[in-house]
Amino acid sequence: MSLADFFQNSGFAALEWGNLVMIAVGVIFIYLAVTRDYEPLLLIPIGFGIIVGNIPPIEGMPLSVYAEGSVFYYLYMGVMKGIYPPLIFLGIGAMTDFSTMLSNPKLILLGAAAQIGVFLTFVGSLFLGFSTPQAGAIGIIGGADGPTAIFLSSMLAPELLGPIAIAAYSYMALVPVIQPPIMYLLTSKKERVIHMAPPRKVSRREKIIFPIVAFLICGLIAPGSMTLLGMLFFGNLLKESTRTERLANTARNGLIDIVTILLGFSVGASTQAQTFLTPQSIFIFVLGAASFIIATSGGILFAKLMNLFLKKKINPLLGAAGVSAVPDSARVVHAVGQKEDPSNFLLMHAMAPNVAGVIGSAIAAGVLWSALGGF
Amino acid sequence: MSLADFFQNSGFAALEWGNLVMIAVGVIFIYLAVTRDYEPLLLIPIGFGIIVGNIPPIEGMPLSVYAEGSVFYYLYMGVMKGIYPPLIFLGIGAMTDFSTMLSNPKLILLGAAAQIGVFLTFVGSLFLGFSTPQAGAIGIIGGADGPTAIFLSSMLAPELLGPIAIAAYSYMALVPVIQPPIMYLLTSKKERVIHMAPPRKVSRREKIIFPIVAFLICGLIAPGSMTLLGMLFFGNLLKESTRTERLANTARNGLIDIVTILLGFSVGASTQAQTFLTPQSIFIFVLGAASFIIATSGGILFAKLMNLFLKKKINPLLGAAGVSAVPDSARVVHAVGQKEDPSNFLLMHAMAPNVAGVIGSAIAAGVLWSALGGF
Amino acid sequence: MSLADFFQNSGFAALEWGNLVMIAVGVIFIYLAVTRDYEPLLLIPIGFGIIVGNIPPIEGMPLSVYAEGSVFYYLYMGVMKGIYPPLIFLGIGAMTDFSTMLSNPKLILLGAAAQIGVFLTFVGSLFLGFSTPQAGAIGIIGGADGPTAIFLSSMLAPELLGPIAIAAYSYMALVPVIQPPIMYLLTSKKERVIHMAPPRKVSRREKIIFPIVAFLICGLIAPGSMTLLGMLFFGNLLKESTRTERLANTARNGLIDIVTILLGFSVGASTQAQTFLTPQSIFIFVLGAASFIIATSGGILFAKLMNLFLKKKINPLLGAAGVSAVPDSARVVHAVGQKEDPSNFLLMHAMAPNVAGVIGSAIAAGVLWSALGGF
Amino acid sequence: MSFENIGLSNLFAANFNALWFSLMGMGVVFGGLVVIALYIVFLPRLLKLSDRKKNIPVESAGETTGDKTQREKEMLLAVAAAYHLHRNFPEDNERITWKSHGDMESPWRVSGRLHGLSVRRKLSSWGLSE
Amino acid sequence: MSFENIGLSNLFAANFNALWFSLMGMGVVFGGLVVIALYIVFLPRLLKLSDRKKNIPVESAGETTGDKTQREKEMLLAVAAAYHLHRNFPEDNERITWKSHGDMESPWRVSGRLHGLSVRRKLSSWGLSE
Amino acid sequence: MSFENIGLSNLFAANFNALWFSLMGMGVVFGGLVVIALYIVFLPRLLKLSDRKKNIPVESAGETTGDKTQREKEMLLAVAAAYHLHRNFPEDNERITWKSHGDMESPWRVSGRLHGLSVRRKLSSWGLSE
Ligand code: NA
Ligand code: NA
Ligand code: NA
Repeated sequence: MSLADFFQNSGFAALEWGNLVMIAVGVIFIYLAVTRDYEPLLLIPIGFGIIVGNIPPIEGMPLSVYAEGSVFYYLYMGVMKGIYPPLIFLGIGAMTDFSTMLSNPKLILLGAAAQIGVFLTFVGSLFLGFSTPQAGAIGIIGGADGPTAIFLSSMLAPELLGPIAIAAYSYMALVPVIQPPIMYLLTSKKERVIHMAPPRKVSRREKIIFPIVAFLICGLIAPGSMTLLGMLFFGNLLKESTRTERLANTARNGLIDIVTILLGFSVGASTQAQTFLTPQSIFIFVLGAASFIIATSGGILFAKLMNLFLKKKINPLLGAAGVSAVPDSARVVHAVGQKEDPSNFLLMHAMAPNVAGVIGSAIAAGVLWSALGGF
Repeated sequence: MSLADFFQNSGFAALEWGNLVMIAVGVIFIYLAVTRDYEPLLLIPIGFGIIVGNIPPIEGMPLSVYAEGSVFYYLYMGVMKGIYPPLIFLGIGAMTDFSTMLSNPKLILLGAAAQIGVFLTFVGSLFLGFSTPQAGAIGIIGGADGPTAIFLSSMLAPELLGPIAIAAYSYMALVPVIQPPIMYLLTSKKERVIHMAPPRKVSRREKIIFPIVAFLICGLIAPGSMTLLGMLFFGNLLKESTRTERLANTARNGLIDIVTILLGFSVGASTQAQTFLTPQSIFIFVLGAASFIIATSGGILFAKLMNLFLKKKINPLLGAAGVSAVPDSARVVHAVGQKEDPSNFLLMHAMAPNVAGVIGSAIAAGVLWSALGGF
Repeated sequence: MSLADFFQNSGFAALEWGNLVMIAVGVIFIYLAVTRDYEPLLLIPIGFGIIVGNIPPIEGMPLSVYAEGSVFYYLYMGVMKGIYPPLIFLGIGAMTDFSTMLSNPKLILLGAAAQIGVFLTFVGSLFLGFSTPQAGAIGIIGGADGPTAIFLSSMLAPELLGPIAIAAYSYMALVPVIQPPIMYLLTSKKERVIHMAPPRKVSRREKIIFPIVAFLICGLIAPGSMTLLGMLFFGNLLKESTRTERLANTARNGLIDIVTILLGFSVGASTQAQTFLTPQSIFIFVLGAASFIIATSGGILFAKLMNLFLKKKINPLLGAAGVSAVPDSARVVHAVGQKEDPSNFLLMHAMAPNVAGVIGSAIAAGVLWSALGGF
Repeated sequence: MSFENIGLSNLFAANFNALWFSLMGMGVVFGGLVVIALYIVFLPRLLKLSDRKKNIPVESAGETTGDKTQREKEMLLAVAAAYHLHRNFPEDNERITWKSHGDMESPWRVSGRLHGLSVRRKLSSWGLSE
Repeated sequence: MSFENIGLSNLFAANFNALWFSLMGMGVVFGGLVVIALYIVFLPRLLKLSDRKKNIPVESAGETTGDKTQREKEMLLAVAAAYHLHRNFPEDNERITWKSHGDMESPWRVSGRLHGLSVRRKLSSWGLSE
Repeated sequence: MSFENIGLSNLFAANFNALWFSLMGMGVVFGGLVVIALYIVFLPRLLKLSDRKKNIPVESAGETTGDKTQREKEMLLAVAAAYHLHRNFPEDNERITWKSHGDMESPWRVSGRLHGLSVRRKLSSWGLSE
């Protein structure tokens, strides 16, 4: 062992500019999460993961997520095998209250309309020359749903998982920045001040039966969505049955926390500059931005379309909540609505398209997976 | 992609009557758990799992627990490899208070007697033409202990795991229905009103030493029970040592909850009609019912036998608690006892044969495994 | 099946004296933990694991940690693959407050000095004829850090993991017995009564930035330490960011508890007399004791060396806290300090070298791994 | 992938028309959610029917909550929703957690904590004597 | 498997007599539990002995709890046991959990919680005295 | 391994000098921790600088806590540290856990919980206004 050997075994030897760029990105993620409170539960693990993943590992040592047998490799398995996302959906199901959706089913359609972002982005990706499976994985960014995006890309295009996941989470964090301009652009003041009638009370029975029936419908129509929606509605049943509250609690606390830590960290650690900084990634970020804009517009415009037929008008801002990103887009809708009329409380109404959007993009993911997975 | 392809990729294409039957079963499980509060922590996950498992997956897609590489396949691994049951025993150990057993060792024998259900059912299964390992796995249903049944069948007859697990949990849930008639049939009113002397106080030292010695005894006599009982007594030591309370807490809350969710769901999801609805399964349910009846009778009759030699008589109802199904059978004993004499409190006394029954059936499982596993 | 067969299938057939010796060791571990409160969270799981691991398994049955396909084998995987230690570091990071270290950086050097124990023990092991990788794994016992020791030996010398882990944890538990004599021997009363100036207040920003920068420094200087320190500082960032407190909580409670249970138990269960009771193990225990003594002396003497140059003297007792064993060695320092002068409160000051020692030995482990791993 | 294979031709591969597929895909998404919506619309009526059969006093699932003024109702809902999010969704849940774990300086917590310590000492002595 | 291989012959295969095996099996089960029972019977005496050696004031492990009337004692035990199950076994634990989580705003729940606390207060004081 | 291969020769294998390696190793360990120490020394000054640029009222990161007598300060620190360990390190945490699960009756906890609820209500209104 000479001094030279020691230097060779240090990280400085192999450090590249790209790594420094990525480390800066990681630091920015953490900075935004800490100072602006943008999705901290995701950006902090991902951000630190990016930093860890861009320390050049020693040649041949099992250190990085890509080095078979390394600890990070095993943690990353949960991402590559698509195991973490359904477990996160289990926790989200145990957190979600479908009451508003149950009390105002019309609003569900807005969650469907927003999925246009998924399919147009899919088409756009094909146009830019991505392979069909890759295009499907990129399209799902428009679902504005981290776990769904990670799950589908792990199944269709694992080679793009890093950029797709980072894009999805970045834009989800930026929802409060991306959506408002579009909302103002596509709605008149007269529309933005529309008040919604308070929802009816939902009985406990309805809440318990809902996850079962909803799963049967989605599962039969698009079996490819079975994994994600099975877990989502399972978690919700654990919550609503009131007999299994202790399981629901563990699902929405301990379990989802553990999985969030491991998923965020290992996704971040998979973004080594050498594999991440490519023209493809740039395309993916452009397409991702487009998908969020299209999805938001789709939701809003469909709401306006519905208003042509409804006597009791919907506030079209609610359409913007169709792009999941639960619960941020709902908050944005509420905030914009209040800026126009402080007496207008849209938050709870916005939850309906919001959760419908989660279901919608999971169905879309199922369709893309079964059609493009080459089965 | 034509409309036909989309229909082909929907669940309707492959849906069979059997699937509908199984989905109905799943719904009934959930209904009983929600309305009757029968073992909800097991029946709800299993019930929803059954529903998920009977949505026909798309040919060749990694969706079902049997499709290698699917998420559910990985969750089901914990069942097939026998990993979940010992972890559940760890949590149960951290929940269980062996005080009553320590203060009244006579009652332990009732937990041993009830295991006759295991061995007679084993013989019965052989008679009906099951292979020796299969017969062993079916016999253990008589242990009235879900994790033990799942563990042994994963080791001896994985092909029967679904029916055996469902049978075991169904009958455990039905203990309040199955046992009382037998108890009335086999005991006289005079016997049912026997009061038990309050147990002596057990010192902390006794409680700490117990799990260690008890494990050594069981482990040496039947090493095959090492996996389950090792975890059970380990959990109990974590609880009693009072130095590791934080570990005991995690074992009996977060950990057991997570494992219960995954075990219940994936066991349910393994019951696809195509593999589940067979004549074998019907035999297994018949044999399972028999085993519960035999086990209950065995416990009661042995108690009466003991009374021939004891001057201080035992209330033979306690024998029925020998069939584990912790803590339901103990509750049933208490309830029946109080119906005869409201001043008779058998609950705590019934806990002794109850937990002894858990140990007893784990030993039986060890014996069956080592003898029939073909080692 | 004859009576003989049943005896053959019992544990008595294969029981050896060695097993009884090991079982006695396990009982002693538990006894010390319960009565003396020595590291109970580790000694109780390890102790019970030792007992379980020394029940002779049935020939060919998947029971022991070494029998492929057994449950214990799968739990032991987390040890062999080095997965548990980093997860424990994640939790420790989420528990650790680096404030004192940040407020008195001088004391960090003491944590570095104590690592002399690692390298001298490495040399000693080579001298005694251990292979280079084995020597590296044995040396790290001087780090006085269980997870680090287990991680490095799983990577360099899995065949010695049992003895190394047991030695490391035994001596960590015995810190209150081993260190004081050395402290008295190497320090004068005049030195032991030195008071330390109270540390300055550390701003929240400093605390948030620290884990990021510290990781970059360590990761670049010794990438081999990336796995352990990445998790340690990740956990600490989760804690300090204050935006991810729920994740930090799960990391330092549910997650670390689960991993501690599995790690302790399976490490214990890997100490079968047949593989554990060898001359090598005796050497390892001797070398381990030496390493603790050297490390303690190294820390103390380096503090005295520093005092030659500092006008504001350091209390050399603090050097003894350089050997991690968090937080016991810090407590010992405090206790010894107070015996001399009841008005002297060294506890908080001792935390600085204490945590620095953790980082130091992780770096040392990284260096040993990358140099001796044969990459 | 590289720039030269950009082109509309990609959308109409041999046996795969991307636009048609996308149309169908949106169809399935709408299909699923529309059926769910319809189910939601009709369930309460079914439940009421079945109840009437069993002469169960029908739970007024239809009407809106309380009998306050429109304005009050809305605010109430907003608060409820906000609170629901606050408790159930990470970004905020964390703050609850944070509160109950993080802010050490709150005098209430400190006093509480000190009290806690004393209590604890008592309790663990119980622990021994039990 | 199918119906034709039903038959007693299955119980007496070449080298495996199922009845004999079952008998032996029950023997092992009883063996294990009987030894445990015996150990339990003799441990307290051993402990007392060792204590006497060390002149430790012998903890009266033998006598029964308290000095209440038989009736009181039994009720006490039942409550204690019920409480033990209530706290330690899922089916019920869930209800505790349920109380301590879930939507806080419903006034009913709050009252429920307070009630719960009072109840629990009673029970856990039992817990201590157990 | 066996006794005969004991010997100093082991330390100087063909291409590996154990002593030199150990020296280098200690160098790396010190290197890493020294750099960290230096960083810690200089960070606060940098932060102050940047703050001055932004004219942020400089947080007095330099001075020592409070204005009590030396003695008081030290005791305070010891208590703080002890408490920190007590809360954060297993051996003790366990007892905390036990406490927070066991004794429901402590009046402090009840009041604490109620206080917590009220505070939380405040927090969630914040949630809205954000
Ligand atoms: Na969506
Ligand atoms: Na049993
Ligand atoms: Na150390």
